[in-house]
Amino acid sequence: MQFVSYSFLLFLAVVFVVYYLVPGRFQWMVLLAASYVFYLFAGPKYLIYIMATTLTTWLAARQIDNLKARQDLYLEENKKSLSREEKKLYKTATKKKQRLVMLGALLLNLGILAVVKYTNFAISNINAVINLAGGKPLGFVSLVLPLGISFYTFRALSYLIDVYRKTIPAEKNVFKFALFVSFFPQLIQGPISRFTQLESGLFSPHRLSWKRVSFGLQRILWGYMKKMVIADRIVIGLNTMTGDTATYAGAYVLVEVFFYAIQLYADFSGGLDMAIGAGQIFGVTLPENFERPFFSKSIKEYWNRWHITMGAWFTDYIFYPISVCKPMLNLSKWSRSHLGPVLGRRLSVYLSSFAVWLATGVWHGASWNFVFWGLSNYLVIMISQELEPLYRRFHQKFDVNGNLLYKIFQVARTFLLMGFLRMYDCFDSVLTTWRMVAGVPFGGNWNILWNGSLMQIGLTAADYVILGAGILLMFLVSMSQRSGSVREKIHAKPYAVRFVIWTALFMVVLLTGAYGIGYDASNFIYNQF
Amino acid sequence: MKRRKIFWRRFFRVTVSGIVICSMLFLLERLLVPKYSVGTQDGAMIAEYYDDAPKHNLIIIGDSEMYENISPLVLWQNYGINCYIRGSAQQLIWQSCYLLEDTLRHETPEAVIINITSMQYAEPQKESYNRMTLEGMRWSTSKVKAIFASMTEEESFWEYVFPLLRYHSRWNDLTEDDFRLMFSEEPVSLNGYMMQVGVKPAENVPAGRPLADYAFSDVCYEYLDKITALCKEYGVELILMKSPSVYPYWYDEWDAQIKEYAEKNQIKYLNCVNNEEIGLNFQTDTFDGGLHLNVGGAEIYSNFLGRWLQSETGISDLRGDSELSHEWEQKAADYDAKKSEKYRELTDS
Amino acid sequence: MKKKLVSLMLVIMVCMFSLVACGGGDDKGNDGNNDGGGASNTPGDSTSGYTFEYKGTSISVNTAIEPVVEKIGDPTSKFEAPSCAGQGTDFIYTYSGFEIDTSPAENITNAIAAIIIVSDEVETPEGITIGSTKEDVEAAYGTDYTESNGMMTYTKGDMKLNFLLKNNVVDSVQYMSNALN
Amino acid sequence: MDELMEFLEELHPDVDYETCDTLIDDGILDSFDIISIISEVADMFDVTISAEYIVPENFNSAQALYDLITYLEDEG
Repeated sequence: MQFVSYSFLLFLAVVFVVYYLVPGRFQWMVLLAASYVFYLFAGPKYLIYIMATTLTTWLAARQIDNLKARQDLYLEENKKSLSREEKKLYKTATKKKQRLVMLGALLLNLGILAVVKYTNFAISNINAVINLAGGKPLGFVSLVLPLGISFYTFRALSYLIDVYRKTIPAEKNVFKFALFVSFFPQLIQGPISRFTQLESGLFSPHRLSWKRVSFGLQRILWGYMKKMVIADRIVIGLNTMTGDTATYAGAYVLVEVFFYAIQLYADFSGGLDMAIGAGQIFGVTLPENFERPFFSKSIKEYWNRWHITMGAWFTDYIFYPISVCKPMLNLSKWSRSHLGPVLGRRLSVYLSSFAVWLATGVWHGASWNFVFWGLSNYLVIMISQELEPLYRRFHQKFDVNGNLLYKIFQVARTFLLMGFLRMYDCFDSVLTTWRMVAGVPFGGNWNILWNGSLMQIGLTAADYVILGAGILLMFLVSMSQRSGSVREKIHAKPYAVRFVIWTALFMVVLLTGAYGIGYDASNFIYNQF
Repeated sequence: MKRRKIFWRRFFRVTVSGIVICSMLFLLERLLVPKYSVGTQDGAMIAEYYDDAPKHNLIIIGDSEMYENISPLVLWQNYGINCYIRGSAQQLIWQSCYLLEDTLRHETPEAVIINITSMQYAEPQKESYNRMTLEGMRWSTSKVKAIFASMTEEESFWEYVFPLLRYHSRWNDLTEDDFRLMFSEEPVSLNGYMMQVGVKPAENVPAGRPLADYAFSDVCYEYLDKITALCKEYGVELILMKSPSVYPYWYDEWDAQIKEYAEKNQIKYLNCVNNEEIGLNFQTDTFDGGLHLNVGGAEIYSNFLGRWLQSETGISDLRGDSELSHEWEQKAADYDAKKSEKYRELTDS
Repeated sequence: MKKKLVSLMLVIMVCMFSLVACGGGDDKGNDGNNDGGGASNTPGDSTSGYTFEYKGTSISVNTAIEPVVEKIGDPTSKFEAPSCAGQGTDFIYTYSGFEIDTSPAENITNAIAAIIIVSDEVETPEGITIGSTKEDVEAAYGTDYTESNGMMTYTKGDMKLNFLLKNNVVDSVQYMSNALN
Repeated sequence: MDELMEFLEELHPDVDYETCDTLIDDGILDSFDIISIISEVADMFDVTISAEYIVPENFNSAQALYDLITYLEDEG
């Protein structure tokens, strides 16, 4: 069930009514039932996957907690008879068992993810080798990719690791845990929330709050506006261009950079608006996933503001563990004494970042494009890190800090850099991407930007007007957001004003949304991840 | 006290807001839905049926081979048959079935003619054709069933319930007509007949391409069974008909199947393909090279049909009904006016 | 205590695995993709299915009719079949030995929907025509086909190649577009 | 403590570590800085700050960081 569908609206309405009709202590069960119904719509065969992940992580977390409880009991009972050494030994043994349990569940779930998501990618690469050797290629397997598997697997694993790290206690009720894993607003495309973030929202009773529900609906409406009016419209032109690399080269690729940046942001953040809004209706606060990423002044900042929950996941569960593990610290120590303090201090950061970006690339999709995309990001971040002292000197020499023009320059630079990197997404191979991007200055067709060629890519003048207005609106809302919630600001206005604003937005979505027959019913871009 | 005040204020707000939004939506919908009477007229007749008094003794249900080939005026003037054609472009057999069900809700004619050309289609062909057939139907269980039977994969039931969702992007090509005809459309047909006056001789008609399987699909037979059962239930004489045309090809194998079905169910089957008795000349009587008849051809064919109905079914002659006669006088005048207007347009262009 | 975090290294190992295990195929894989991409991106050249050949011109379904007529000349006759209610017009081009049917498609006004061989004046590039036997067809096209009601169907790309048999002898050869029929 | 302060000053000379208690929340220290701090701390105090302790509360101020180090020293 897509967020942009009549059935989802109907589903949401039904769940809403039932949710606020049942007594507070049963409300979370309504959400659990709803989430599984939602999942069933994708196909009953997927259920087994999410249930397997839920059960194994829950059991492992419980086991980890039990081991701890057993240890505490044993130490308490034998407080006097045990020496300090013996206690320590016992603790180490417990830790070892806990680690085994955690590792088992972790590998199992990553294994499932790897098999369903990457088998065909692996086969295609193996086939390439076989072809080279002149053998008979392997057949592809048709494995179903369960809806939102990357998202719910990551959510479950964050919980498992947190329990192992004793940051949180294990949840005793398997059904409550199942709700955390499957909560339907965040099932399709995140956010990748943490157990602690959702716990109180999901399991405590909620009374119907006029303001909260209307805020939730407003957020959903805003998401629809981004997704339907902007993303689904601009994608028509984008697909025309990227689908025909022979015709649309040179300056067109620059247009694609802009189109894709807008489309991806409007689509993905719009979808998240819907998810967060839907959560809010039920009194569940989901973590934000975007913070005006296109206002970032550097790539590093961009990645702290785009797909925030994913970035945080990789930082917490890959970057930190690798950088502070014993071998890495030893390596860092060694390199500092052998390679000098400058490089020495950075070596560990570089290595762990490499791992993070490789993982980020692979997470986004099973193709070389994404691997290269991830590593390109890595490269750019590392280079800008190296250039940091240079920037600093530049900033000191010319007093540009705080200069608006300079800020705009930085923002534009980041936008373009990220835009070109994102092109890996748009073409069918790494080499095509390089060829297309490298060809931008040599196309000799700059005139397409003004000679009306852009009217031939499936978008009409009316479409451009709507897109322009929509993007301007998105921009203004972002500007206003810097000084606090836009919905709160509107809420402070008289009822008539509020009514006009929200009704107008509704009508805009209804009339200018690129939905229904005649428009390609494009899926959320982030569904497949 | 205060709480109550807040409640009522809120109640008032919600009600007023709701009314404002609903009326806006209603007006927008009326504005944005396509106006068949000034556009694709082939979608206008289904709705026009409800404006005619339900006193027909013959109902004809089918696609363009019905609504372009049969002139009800001839049937009335020469045979006293008060007929209405419930036709729509590319009408499918299940749509014919539910249109029959819908019609029987309003009246019980003596006879019903069903066009069986559509037996060859087991699947919906095109969204636009679905719309032309279904949108004109009044809401009833028949319409709901017809919608669900007809929808292509890309369609949604809700877009039939709220056509605004389907036509939301038409704001870009609104015309003056959309405002003028917001609440009432102009009639375009004469008892469901869409007049065509051009002439284009049938030439180079290709032979039918051999098919692997000539058997009509089970789905189609299911609906044909339903039609037969409905007619039996209401005591209506059912006639299966294949209109005269030279293309699309009507295979002998298809003809044989319908013949067999008719015999088995004791219903009449009238195949007019290559029927010389009718007296049609496909050099002059067709406006599109042999697919459909022009008004001259339709009048010739209607005379044949009237004769056949009188002799084969003994359908009553209603010319004695003064009220009907009076109505038809008016319709005849409209018909002639339309005919001369169309001919004028033809010679002008 | 710190060692446990080695476990998380395994996350990376999984990722690394795909890189290491598949590294050898890198260049080749990309080259292959690139070629394929370039070819399939040329507009109007979706020749993934079987094609018919006449006077040295290959004709395939789902492409525009006009360039074909330009090359092979005007048909002996052309029949026009407008759809009801102005939903586009189908054409049937008759040549000696075969006919080409067109229908309106999404981006092509007159797209070839079917090519039908009606007599043995012409044959498929693989040498099959009216009168060939089932065995001839199998020899020319292989045995990877489905059969129902005496029709052999070879599916390839976005089209089907049908051989209609009568008494074990080909009676009609039909190149059919999946999308347009 | 002084040693730690010295290192922190070196990392971001423009920050007043005595008073600032939003080093993470305000994005003054990023993940790279944190890694630098941890490897430095490992050298200085022979204390390993493992991943589970990398939470904002422990890095928001110099004092919090110092408290964490002391705590870990006792633990070990």
